[in-house]
Amino acid sequence: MWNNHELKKNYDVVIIGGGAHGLATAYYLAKLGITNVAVMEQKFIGYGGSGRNTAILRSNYRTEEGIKFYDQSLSLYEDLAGELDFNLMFSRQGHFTLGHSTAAVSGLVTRAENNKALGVDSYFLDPLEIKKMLPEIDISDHPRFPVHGALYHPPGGIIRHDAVVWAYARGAERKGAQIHQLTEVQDILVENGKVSSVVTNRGTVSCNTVISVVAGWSSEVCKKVNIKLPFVTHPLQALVTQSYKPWLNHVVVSGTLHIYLSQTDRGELVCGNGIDTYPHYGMRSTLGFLESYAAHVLELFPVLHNVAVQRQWAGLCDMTPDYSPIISPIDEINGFYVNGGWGTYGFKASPASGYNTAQMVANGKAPKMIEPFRYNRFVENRLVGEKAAASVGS
Amino acid sequence: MIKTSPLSGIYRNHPVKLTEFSGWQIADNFGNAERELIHLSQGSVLADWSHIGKISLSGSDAAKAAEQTITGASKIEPLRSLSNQNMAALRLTRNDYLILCQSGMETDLLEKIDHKITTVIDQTGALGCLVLGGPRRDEVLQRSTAMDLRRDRVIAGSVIQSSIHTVSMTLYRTKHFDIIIHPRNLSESLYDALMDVGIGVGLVPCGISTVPVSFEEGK
Amino acid sequence: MAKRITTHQYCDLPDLGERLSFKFNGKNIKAFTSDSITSALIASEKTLLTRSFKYHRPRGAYDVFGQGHESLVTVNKEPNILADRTRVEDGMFVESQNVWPSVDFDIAAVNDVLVPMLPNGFYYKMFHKPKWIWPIAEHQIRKVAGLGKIDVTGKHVDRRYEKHYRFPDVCVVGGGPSGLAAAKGALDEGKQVLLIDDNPELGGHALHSILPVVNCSNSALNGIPEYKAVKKLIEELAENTNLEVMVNTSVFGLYEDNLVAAQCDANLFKIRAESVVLAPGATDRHLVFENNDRPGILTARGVENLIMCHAVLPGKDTVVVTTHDGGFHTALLLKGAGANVVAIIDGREPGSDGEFEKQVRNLAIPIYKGLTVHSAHGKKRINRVDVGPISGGDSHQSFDCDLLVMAVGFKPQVNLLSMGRKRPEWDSQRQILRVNDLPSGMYSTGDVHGTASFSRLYTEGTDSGKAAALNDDAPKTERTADEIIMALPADIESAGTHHFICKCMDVTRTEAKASIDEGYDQVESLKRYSSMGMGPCQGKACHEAVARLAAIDTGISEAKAVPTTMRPPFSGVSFGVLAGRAPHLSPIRRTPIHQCHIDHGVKFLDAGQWKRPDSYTNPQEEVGFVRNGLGMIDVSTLGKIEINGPDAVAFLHFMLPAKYAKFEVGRTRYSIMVGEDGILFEDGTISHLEQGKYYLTTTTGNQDAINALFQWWLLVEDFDVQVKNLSLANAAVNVTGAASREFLQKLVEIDMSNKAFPYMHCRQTSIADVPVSFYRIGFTGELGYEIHFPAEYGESMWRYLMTEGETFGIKPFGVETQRILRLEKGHLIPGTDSDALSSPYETGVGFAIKDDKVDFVGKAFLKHFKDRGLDNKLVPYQLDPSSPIPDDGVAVLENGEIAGRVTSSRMSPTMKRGIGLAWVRNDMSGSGNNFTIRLADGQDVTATVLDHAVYDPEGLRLKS
Amino acid sequence: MSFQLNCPNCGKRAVSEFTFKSELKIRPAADADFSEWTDYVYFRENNMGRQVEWWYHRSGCQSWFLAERDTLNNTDHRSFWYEDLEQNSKDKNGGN
Repeated sequence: MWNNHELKKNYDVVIIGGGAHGLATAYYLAKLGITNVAVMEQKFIGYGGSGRNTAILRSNYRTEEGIKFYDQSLSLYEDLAGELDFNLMFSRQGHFTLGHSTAAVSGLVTRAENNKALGVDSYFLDPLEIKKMLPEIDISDHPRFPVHGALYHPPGGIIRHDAVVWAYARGAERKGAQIHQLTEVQDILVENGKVSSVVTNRGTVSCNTVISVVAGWSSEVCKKVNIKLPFVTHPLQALVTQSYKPWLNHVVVSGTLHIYLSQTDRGELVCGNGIDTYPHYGMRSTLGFLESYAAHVLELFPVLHNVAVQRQWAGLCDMTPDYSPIISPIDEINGFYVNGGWGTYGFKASPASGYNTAQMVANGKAPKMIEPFRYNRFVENRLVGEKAAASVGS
Repeated sequence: MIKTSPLSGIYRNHPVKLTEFSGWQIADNFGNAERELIHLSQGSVLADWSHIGKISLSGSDAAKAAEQTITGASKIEPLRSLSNQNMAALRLTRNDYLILCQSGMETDLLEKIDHKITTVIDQTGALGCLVLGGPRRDEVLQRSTAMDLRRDRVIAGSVIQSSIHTVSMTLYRTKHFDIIIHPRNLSESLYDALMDVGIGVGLVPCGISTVPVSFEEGK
Repeated sequence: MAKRITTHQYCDLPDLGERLSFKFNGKNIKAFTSDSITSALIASEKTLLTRSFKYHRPRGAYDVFGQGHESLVTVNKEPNILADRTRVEDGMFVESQNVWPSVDFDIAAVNDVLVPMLPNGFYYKMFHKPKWIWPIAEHQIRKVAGLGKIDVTGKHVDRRYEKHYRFPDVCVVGGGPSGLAAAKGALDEGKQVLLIDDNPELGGHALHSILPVVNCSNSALNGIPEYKAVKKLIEELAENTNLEVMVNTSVFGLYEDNLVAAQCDANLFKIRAESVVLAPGATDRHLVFENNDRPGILTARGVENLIMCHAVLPGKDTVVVTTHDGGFHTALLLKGAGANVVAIIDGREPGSDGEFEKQVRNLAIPIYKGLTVHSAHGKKRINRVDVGPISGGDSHQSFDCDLLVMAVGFKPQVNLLSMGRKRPEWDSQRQILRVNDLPSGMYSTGDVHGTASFSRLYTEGTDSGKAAALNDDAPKTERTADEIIMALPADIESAGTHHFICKCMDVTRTEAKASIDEGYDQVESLKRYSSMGMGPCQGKACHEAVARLAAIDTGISEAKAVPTTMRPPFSGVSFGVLAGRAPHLSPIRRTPIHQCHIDHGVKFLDAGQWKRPDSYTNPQEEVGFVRNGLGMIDVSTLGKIEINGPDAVAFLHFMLPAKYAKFEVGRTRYSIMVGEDGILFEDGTISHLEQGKYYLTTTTGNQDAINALFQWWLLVEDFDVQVKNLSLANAAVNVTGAASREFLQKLVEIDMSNKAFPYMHCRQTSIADVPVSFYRIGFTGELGYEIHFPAEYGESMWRYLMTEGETFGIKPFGVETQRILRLEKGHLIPGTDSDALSSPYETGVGFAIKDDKVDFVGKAFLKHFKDRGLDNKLVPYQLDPSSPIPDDGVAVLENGEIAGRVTSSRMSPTMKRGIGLAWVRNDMSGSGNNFTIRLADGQDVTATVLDHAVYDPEGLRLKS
Repeated sequence: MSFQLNCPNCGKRAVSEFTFKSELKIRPAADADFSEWTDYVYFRENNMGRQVEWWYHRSGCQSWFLAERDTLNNTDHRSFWYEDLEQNSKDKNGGN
């Protein structure tokens, strides 16, 4: 599968972060013929957001930038299992985003129409249509926030998130990239405005290019080269229930209630909610999350009252002011790239993120697809419009 | 024009006997004053004191202004109170006081205060006031707030600002009552929540004939 | 054969309570009220409880403390209930899960035969080529996946769930000897103590011990058997009123700042303790050998519990495998209950016999030293075991038996300790996974540091309780050589492919090894790939085995074994328990006029937490009331802030983008607010009520936020002003329509004429002796007055105005009606028609900005927005009268590409055509320009940009 | 319910009673370069470790205060009034 290697003296590209994005980047770089690549992972691959998300895939964003990018990602996901010869268990269940107010419905309609215009399958459903597909949902006016409608997105679904990490790792490794687990990048050295080497707990290696792909930890990595980011790291919590006979065959998200849920092929309900309201790096889960999630999910599905939580955890989200990522060269430092700011929407972006990052590094310039996600937009005040549609993670 | 309590909706759904008190329409009793007395002595009761006067003072000279309402108020520590039968001065922070008084007294009090030195707001209509009484009221609180309100920790005369059933509130503890002052618009929700958890610990609603307004004397 | 026993040679038997019966898979089972489902089933010889997750192997009771998946059953249609921890009730229906057609004959058990053929991680290796296979395969997988069945009938939905809070000085988790002693230690210091145990009664494993207590510092306990001593200790403690005891209560989580979460039935306890003492004890160690999952293999403490707490003998011919004297104790209990102890297999080499060993020898029970179990036989029930050397290899002896007791040492229950943010480490001296040095405020004591004698646990526990009470350093725990229990090798090398490491997820040793060979050599990756430890027990049974095996297989020493992260909850906790009662969710906010709306038969609208009137009849009709007569709406939800003081003007100049130096008393203005980022987030009106006293209104959602924001700026910028949040103190209504002046003039003494009180002015007066302020503004497009007055008069004032206005035909109208009215005037609502990226210039309210001020909030960004020009613009539009009405939110298209969106769209009853507001590209925003709106059904309609309000563009009605 | 934050007025309370605003930042002068403003509005140190932050006791005394908190573990934080912020940091905070 993959092996442990000694560190080489030199790599063309050092990717900091062995999550799905970093490994996908290594894989697509290798496909472009750039194989003298090291992925440096402080813990084990998939330790961060890649292993802590709720594995939902969708492309029903609001803005043209978002829709096109995530649609590319979803297309790549579709063929990934075959390409990497690894069953990623992509379960195309269809994805509901529920709206609980007239304002929310309006936002969903905008998304539906923008999606349609760009060829993404999304449409609006009224409560009765929702009820047909989700028989146990409460669409009465009894809940505190009744269901007013939903954006339905048939291509959305869930995938086995760890498998994506492993498949990219194996794919990259097979094409010549090296994956170094338990390898902590302690410093990044810059000479004459150009990246020169990376200092790790296992020694120093020289390199021409460094890509920081560490999501929630981006601010700390970029401090090593004095680059400040518009990120705030918040925890995002999730839980799984015990295993039950498959009951829910769709992904259900509610923006107002800040919750989402789906059921895996193992029978567990995978559940998450919005980010915690204050920054925190500790990844420690809270009781408050369990309580608020439970209260909210029972508003939608009262029959789940005796379903038991089996495990809870937290991951990190690097939130940006416009709820869109940065995938960009950094002008001040030749050879230094940042891929981050993935907030709550990073996992589903992995293939497109890796693919475009690889193109950017190989060609020295960002492909058109990711131009809107350049670093300088925050300096220039040219933000992307996804914040307006920001619902919870999903 | 009559002043109505934020619980007027609740009154409609109970066999309540209403009374007019200082221009306010308020519950005299909830249909069975005898039962209310029994619960007050043995279980727990919830009364509506929303009609009491409530004046907030804030700013760096709030203490000076508070002294104009009740002598000694400027000397009390934050989160403590000073009261007599008719009024209570609660010191919320260094710079914030809440003055409570018998209904109708607020006009006089407002006149006594030098409005130039402090921000004075008549919050009488802005805030609801629910009162828990009875020996089992601690059990209601233990199901209602994440605040530690053990009697040996929060002694009579204490003032706590926190939330109860997710409603922000100021809790003023006297020897016999826990007085919960909260935003008027959430009053009915808070009442419902308290009554809901009060099932099983003998909580019943009661009127001011059972629990007349009194701030009890002392520091 | 299992049976109920009536006498025991060495101990008293418990009082079993009343007789009752219940159904298990349709069959009647006799039981006693003291029984758990498991004890009752075992007593009735129902050893086979369920089938395993993947291979559908038969499984039976194992530890009887509800730690593993074996215990999960469906009770009265409620899934995944722990049979081990649930008391029987008369007439209850208990069913096995994950079986079809029955637990005795399960068709899916064919999977078991396939075990050797299925590669490790086979899900990742199969069914993905060609692409179309997977959806079909997945469909089949989902048919058989999962354990219990969610009861979709919702029969129990109305169960009463409660939340409780507790604030003890010291919270002791675990009511065994050490926990009890800790409680005593803390109580002796005068502290309030909460003692929690998840068993039906306090006492822990001491309840199963007939060993006499010796050398205990509590001398009253010496000389009597532990099970009696511990009861005596409990009685002693019960007299202390500072102690609260909760039994049957499981602590499922330990969170930041000593927040202990516990569950008892339908109750959630949230306990914030000054100090926490964790005394969770230890459970029998898991042993990995061939067919180690067969029904009839039970843990030693499980067997002891069955005998001493339920008078149930779980087998007749028994083999005990052990590595410590405890195994001999269990053997004695078995023997005393009438079992035939076939053999004791002791992993230790021969040496000096312990006290129990001597007794056992006297009973002529054969003892085999230096051996262990290699494999078990029998399918639905064990019938034979093979034993052999610890080093593995060939087994050399077999014993027929129907019960195998595992007494191979204990694994400390480190989960809760680990949730305190400390990873357990393999303590190679004590041969256990252990957590040292807990964060301050947390203490641990007892068997969790390695098992020890009652008297040692007592002393240690008391010391810990005392330290917790005084916030001292945690006392050291020592273990002497004779207290340390040897751990058998992590795996006994022997033939076969059914060495189950993780029984919950059906993961074998072979699979784990193969996964490591594939590169999943980090214990966390290994867990995720093989799904070991991810089942119902969350690794409680197997984390030690997984860690030790992974260490060996990845070539590091066993001493470096570190298990995967232990996460809450420690035991399953249901959504119902976590959610509690509905009022906890999001309380409803009601305006002071709420009851009046109900009287009018209102339809309410949820506006955040608020209930607001949406409409009373229908909005299209209500528009007519306002346009042609007189209407009144409750606008009490407006934020209302009064600002006065010497620096009032300077403060307004700083906070708001407009200028107020020439803003005269009695005037009212439209006002916007922007953030430092220059984004429009709020609008409202500002009025100059009296010299130096200003009154600002904000929209519903922002009343608290804006007050907080003002307070923050006051703090950091140090203005000498007073900001009063009167949002709740005042109710407000808007009386509007051509007749409003005539109507109100009847009620007030001030001159309401257009000349005396023009448009965009304010006045203070009174109505029926109630002080009111009037703001003549025009959101609806008609002559109208917003009236603010003390909230306590909300209902009276509304009723008074409705009565007095009767002759003018006054009618109430709601928020939806108001939205149409304002749309006819082209007024925007921030947040509805603008979003998080809307600059005021693009939104069309740039007129409200006067940026030639030294400094104000948002100045730099507004300048930037202004300089760079407009990209997009919010425009009013109208449709052809024959066009259908688009939904809010639909797209504006140009040549099939997105060029904008509709934010508000309504039928205008006044103009009899569709009207609205839409974002379009700036080059499309010229007056008279046509653009295309795509309806949700795909149809396109043409809209025309207006440069004015569709209704009364000159504002004659407003100003008249 | 999660960790407890220490309100300088009310004492320790569950963090859910508070509103987090942001890390303490220096407001630029009105005439500063636009890049200073974008830095102020958008960019953050986002420390993994100790940082000084603005908090508001929403459900309590409704006071603004500062807390120096370790974002890695929330422990041992120090909270204080803005007026007690060292004068040099306040000057840097500017705007007065």
